[in-house]
Amino acid sequence: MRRFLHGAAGRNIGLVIALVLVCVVGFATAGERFASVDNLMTILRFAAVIGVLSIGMTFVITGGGIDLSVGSVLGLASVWASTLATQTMAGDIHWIVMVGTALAVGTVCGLVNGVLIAYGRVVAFIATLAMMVGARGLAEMIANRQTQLVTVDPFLDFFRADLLGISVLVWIFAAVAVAGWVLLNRTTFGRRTLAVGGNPEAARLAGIKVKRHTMYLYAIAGLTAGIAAVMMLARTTAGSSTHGQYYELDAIAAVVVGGTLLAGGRGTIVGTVFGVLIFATLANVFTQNNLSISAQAVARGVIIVAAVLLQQRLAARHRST
Amino acid sequence: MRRFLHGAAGRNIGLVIALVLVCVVGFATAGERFASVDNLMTILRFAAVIGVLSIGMTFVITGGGIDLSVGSVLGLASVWASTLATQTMAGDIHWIVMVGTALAVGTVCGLVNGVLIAYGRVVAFIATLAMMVGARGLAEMIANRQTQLVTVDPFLDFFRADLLGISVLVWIFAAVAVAGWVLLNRTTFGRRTLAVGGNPEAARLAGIKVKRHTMYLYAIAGLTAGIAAVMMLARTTAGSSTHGQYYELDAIAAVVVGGTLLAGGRGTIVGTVFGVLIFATLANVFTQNNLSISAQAVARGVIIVAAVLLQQRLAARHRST
Amino acid sequence: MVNDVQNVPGSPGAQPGAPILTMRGIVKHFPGAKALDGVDLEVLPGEVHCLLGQNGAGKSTLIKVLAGAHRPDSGTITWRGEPFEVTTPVAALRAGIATMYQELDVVDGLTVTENVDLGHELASAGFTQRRAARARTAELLARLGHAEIPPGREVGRLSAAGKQVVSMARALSHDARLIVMDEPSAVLDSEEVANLFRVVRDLTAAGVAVVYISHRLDEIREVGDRITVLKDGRTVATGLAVDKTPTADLIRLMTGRTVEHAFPERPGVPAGADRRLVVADLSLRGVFEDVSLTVRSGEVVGLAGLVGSGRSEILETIYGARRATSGSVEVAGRRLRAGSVSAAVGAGIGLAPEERKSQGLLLDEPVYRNITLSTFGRFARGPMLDEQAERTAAREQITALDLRPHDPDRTARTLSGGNQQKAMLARWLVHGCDVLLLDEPTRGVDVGARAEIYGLVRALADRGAAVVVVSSEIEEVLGLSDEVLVISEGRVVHRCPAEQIDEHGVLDLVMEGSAA
Amino acid sequence: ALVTGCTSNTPVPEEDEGTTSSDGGGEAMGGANAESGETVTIGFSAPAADHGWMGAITRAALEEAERYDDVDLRVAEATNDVNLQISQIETFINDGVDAIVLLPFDGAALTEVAIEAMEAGITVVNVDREFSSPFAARTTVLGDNYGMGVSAGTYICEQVGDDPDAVVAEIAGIDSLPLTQDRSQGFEDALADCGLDVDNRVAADFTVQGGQQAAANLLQAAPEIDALWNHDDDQGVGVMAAIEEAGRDEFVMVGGAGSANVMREIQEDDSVLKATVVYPSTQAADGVRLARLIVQGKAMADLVEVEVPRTVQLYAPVVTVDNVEEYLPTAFES
Ligand SMILES: Nc1ncnc2c1ncn2[C@@H]1O[C@H](COP(=O)(O)OP(=O)(O)OP(=O)(O)O)[C@@H](O)[C@H]1O
Ligand SMILES: Nc1ncnc2c1ncn2[C@@H]1O[C@H](COP(=O)(O)OP(=O)(O)OP(=O)(O)O)[C@@H](O)[C@H]1O
Ligand SMILES: [Mg+2]
Ligand SMILES: [Mg+2]
Repeated sequence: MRRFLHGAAGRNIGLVIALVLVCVVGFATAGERFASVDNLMTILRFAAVIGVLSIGMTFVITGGGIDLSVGSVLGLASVWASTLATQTMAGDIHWIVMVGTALAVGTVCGLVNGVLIAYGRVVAFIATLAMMVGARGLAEMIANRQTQLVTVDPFLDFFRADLLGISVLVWIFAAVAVAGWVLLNRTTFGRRTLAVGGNPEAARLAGIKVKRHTMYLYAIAGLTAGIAAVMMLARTTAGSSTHGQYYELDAIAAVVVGGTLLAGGRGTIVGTVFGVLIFATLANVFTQNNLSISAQAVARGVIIVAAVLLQQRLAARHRST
Repeated sequence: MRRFLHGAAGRNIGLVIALVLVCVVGFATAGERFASVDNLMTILRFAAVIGVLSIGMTFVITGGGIDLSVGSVLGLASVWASTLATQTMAGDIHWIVMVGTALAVGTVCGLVNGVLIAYGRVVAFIATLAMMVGARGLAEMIANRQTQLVTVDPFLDFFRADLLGISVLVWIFAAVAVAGWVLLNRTTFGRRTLAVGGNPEAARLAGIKVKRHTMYLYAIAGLTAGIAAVMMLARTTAGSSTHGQYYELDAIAAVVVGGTLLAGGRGTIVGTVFGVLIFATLANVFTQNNLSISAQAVARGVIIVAAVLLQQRLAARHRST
Repeated sequence: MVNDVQNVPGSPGAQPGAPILTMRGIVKHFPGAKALDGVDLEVLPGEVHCLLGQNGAGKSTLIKVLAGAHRPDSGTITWRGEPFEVTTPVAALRAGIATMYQELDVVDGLTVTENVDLGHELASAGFTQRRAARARTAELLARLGHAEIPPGREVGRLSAAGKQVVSMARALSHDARLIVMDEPSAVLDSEEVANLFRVVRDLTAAGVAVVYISHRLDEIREVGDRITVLKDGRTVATGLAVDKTPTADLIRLMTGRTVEHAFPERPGVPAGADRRLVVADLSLRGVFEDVSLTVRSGEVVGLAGLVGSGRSEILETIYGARRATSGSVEVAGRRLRAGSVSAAVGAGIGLAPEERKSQGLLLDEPVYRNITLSTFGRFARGPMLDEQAERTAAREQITALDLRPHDPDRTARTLSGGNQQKAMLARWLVHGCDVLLLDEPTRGVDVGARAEIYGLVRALADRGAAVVVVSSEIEEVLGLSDEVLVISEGRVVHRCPAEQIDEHGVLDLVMEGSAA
Repeated sequence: ALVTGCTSNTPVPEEDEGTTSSDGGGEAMGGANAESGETVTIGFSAPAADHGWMGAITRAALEEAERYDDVDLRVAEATNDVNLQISQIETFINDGVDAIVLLPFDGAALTEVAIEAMEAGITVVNVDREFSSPFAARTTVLGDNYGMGVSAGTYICEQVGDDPDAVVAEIAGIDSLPLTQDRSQGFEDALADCGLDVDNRVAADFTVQGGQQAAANLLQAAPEIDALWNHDDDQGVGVMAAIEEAGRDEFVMVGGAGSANVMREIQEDDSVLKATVVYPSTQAADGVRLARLIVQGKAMADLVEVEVPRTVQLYAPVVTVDNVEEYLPTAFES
């Protein structure tokens, strides 16, 4: 345990500093308003959806890939799970039907990506770009460009509730993060992911089924997109083809800022969680501070770069000691 | 010359087939309306702007990088070149001032990307993602979220004119493509680009200044974004911070469908031009057929994947003969 | 014409007999590793200066310092009588120091000509002069005895040996006064090594100095003039005359001990041994045809042949990494699914591939994970890893193979070439295969470790494994194997017990085979 | 020249201050309502200002707030991400603002959080895109999207209605927004009234480049048009560029939203652009003003009511060369 903390804290010292810096700025500029429990919860609830996506993205990127489609797949899954048909069935049977639909849609999209990339040998960037465009279009067609209200109250009651004072959505994020951490760091699956991302040819010659594993990785990303869709349905009480736009970029940014190598072969779930929290807190500080809207965009660009630079320098120093 | 054609045609046979297919579909569904000179010009004018961006993108990708910011930089350059101050100056001196401004803004943004990536060792994906967000924000600040009409008539007269029956914009695209082809295939710069993209360490050991070269590549992408901004100003008679949205994805898709290796080390300008034409023709065929935007999106996703698969299979066959 | 005068040896700055290059007290530390800890080196014009040392002694690091690829932490370099600070590879090249690196430094996507020219392209005003460049490259290739390599061929499609030739041509294309060759013969067969030596002699005759690194002592005897020995980042002996230093002394200087009997005893295969691996009429279209071989439990079969004869492909096809166009592979009587590596691994086959960096190692992962790459699932409890058990197993192999440093958590990238090779071998030793396919198992491995590897291979066979060895060193194939297959141009041209043939015999067979 | 909508390439002479749109309305309100009261903290959140009209909305709201020394406007980052917009509203609730003026990216998705705000005693003013529950806002300021379509359709009927074979084309905005559906529905219904229908329809994305692109392709697809309705004047800049490029002038074009430069074009009366349908860009400014009144317990001066009404729906008039003088001063620069 001590080794874990030591290692994790050491490797992520840059992230810790960045997060603390953002918090200090928040506290300095917004004081009590920023440093309240309510505000913390607001930040966490916001972080939860992108957080779940980012965990899936961490796997794909660690395995040497990239997935531009998760945002669109989230949108598609949210629409599919909130169609009249699904909701009627969910009303008749159990709200779990909606959850199942969302997860299934997400996973199937992920599998399609995975098959195209692993077996069709289409570059990941392009395959998932196509999925991004296609899934968004399909979502619009299904929704007929309308926002679909969620009317299954038990579903909303369950997911919009608090547990021990913390939103169920945040619990879900925590659970996915912990599961992701264990899967990546403590299981053979995680080890294979690192091998496939680090040197696919070596992994193949060592007897790892690289193609199948790659396919699984995209399925995981799709699954997390499905989970995120459920969370989004709960949070907005509606399914919409516009849900999740640009989330893929947010997720990738969080993963990379967190220290996962974009080239594959090295991944950190703890780093990803930090990355997500930094961006979420940043958005909150922006809101608290009345900054001009466009200036916020500029600031965001600068901060992404600064965070990556800081993290790189500090991680390099950590490694050399 | 014969060898060039043979080689290019052979390597790009998949692209030729894809383009012909799209045209056949266009002719079958829209007949004369599709197969008219006017329509051809419409397609070419549309292709011109993204085409110029894609040429720059070809260099970056061949050199082992990626540039997500070109669309935003296009927007920023268009806004900067159409501010009151610039236009007044252009009115007083010459419209070339506007052109100079756009090219300078584009190039500087590209240089900033290049410095961050080459010397700051920030991953290209993240550095240019930050630039994408930041440049868009800056453009909004400068434009104050307004569309800025171009009032310098000589500028519009020049760029909106036809030359030998073909729009000046199309000529610009052609000139940039030819220049790009020569630069990539016939100069030491192009040779070095391939080396830097293919094996940066080997390139460094061979005495190539890899960092400086990388920086130049992003500057080229920025420059083409500036040129595209001028074209966009002419085409829409206005500068706007929304210009160029999503163009980076269109450009990357065109480049990769054209056969340039996303991992770097192999690039083809001819392929990129084909890629751009395929997508432009496709958009035209869709519109001719009154297809809904959503259906277009789904079709586009499918076609991107199909084109890449086709191109891969045929290129593999070509290489093995 | 006037310039030419300056290029002959003994021109200003280099009095006859004075060293062309002097390196003094070179120190280079990497994070966590002292690669060089005070190295001295002195090279005379026109000599072949050999650099010897165990894996990890610091040879490659030293020449990278000289080539400007690494900056030394301290130390001085004197070049042609002047103090010289090598800041970048360009500076070294400009000064006339050209380097062939140990790790292949070619760009796969470029053609041969483009690779040879890289960094100093023939160009006017930035435009490449393709015809002239091609002619120049063709000339260089001819000089290297490889006129058959087309200058327009993409380098990615050449074999490892072909790439080495390209790298050599590049070094020659610089008008260098000193050429450094870091294990150039590792991927070459004997015929090509002879070619290389011819070129080296031409160079030295023209007054060019050569720094030559190799683990093959007989090569050093053949081509070298003087020797410098490195051990643990220090110079332990310098300026030894090749013809006056016995091999035993060299080995002692390098390893600090004496190594004898390089090849272990061959106990012979017991009569009743089962036929562990049976390959029947295996073909891969365009590469090799109708290869049949049987390896019994406890037997070592060697594949001898020239580079490019298709030996690697045979191993890879047996292993399922390439899909055979016809033929079958059986392990212990069970036929394997074609083109499936996992089926092969499941049946107990292991392959130590030829290219350790691109095919073998996870460079950014710790050594122990590289060693357990094919076995971590076995140590795991269900899906959960047991890294402690992995480390223990890895540590055993590290000790057995004397892999340095003795640290299972060291990142693979920071190991020297030979130690990386050992890590890859260790993977299959941990795995404990029934059938082990070894492709160039000692490429870049020093004398001491070589003997250890030979011993291990033998020990594995004695414990009942079936082993197939491919090596470009015919001596090694002959010394290790019970039976030898001679391969030429994708066909088995001869098979016989290893005792019944010698190096010349093999070469004659190969020549016949390719003539036929 | 106007203050609400000066292009950055038009200088703003100080003395024109008095003719701004908001001032125009301000005089009508005048009196006691304009007097400073206790300070009202208003949180403001709107979708990304990624087109002229939306930019004008935010600008007008900011300027409106500037005019009162008792209004403290807190602006959240403009976003098209409902997740972020929800968290912004939550932040406003945590901060205990007095009122929230909310132009949701998606009305349905922001409904629950708006209800939370209302339950926390915060006055929510809903602008433009309607919530799905009546409990989510104290007051709603709405444009008339369906009405816009009707106005455009009716005007086109007047122009070409006597020809039953007339070709009518439509360039919509972002197709995935409900408001686009409403506009198209109204247009269709009005055309049906005089026996016409939409022959060619393309959707753009409210941007200049999108308009340019969509129009270029549309003109190619339809070689002969009698009337064209473009939903949005901002993308209209691009549409006009495309029309000019194609050298087409055989039809009547109607704009949408009512930007100043479109109105100037109508005024000059030398292009295909003959009319535009106003979709007021001052909705959020009105929202800010209403929020202040509600929090301060004031009523709308020109109404007899003691309370601010629940819904204010803005009218979508057709602007032509005949009445353009009247509308130009309140138009926004796209
Ligand atoms: N980039 C690096 N980072 C850390 N350590 C390194 C690095 N490169 C080399 N080393 C270490 O420096 C030492 C010398 O390595 P070097 O490659 O020079 O050995 P070598 O003599 O060439 O061995 P070989 O014969 O196996 O090629 C080794 O211990 C190696 O682990
Ligand atoms: N990618 C490729 N494309 C075309 N031909 C290839 C390719 N790779 C190898 N070859 C050819 O296949 C044959 C066998 O090559 P390879 O070098 O692997 O043989 P080898 O006997 O294992 O030699 P080595 O000692 O280098 O391992 C050669 O003729 C080579 O040119
Ligand atoms: Mg070495
Ligand atoms: Mg081989």
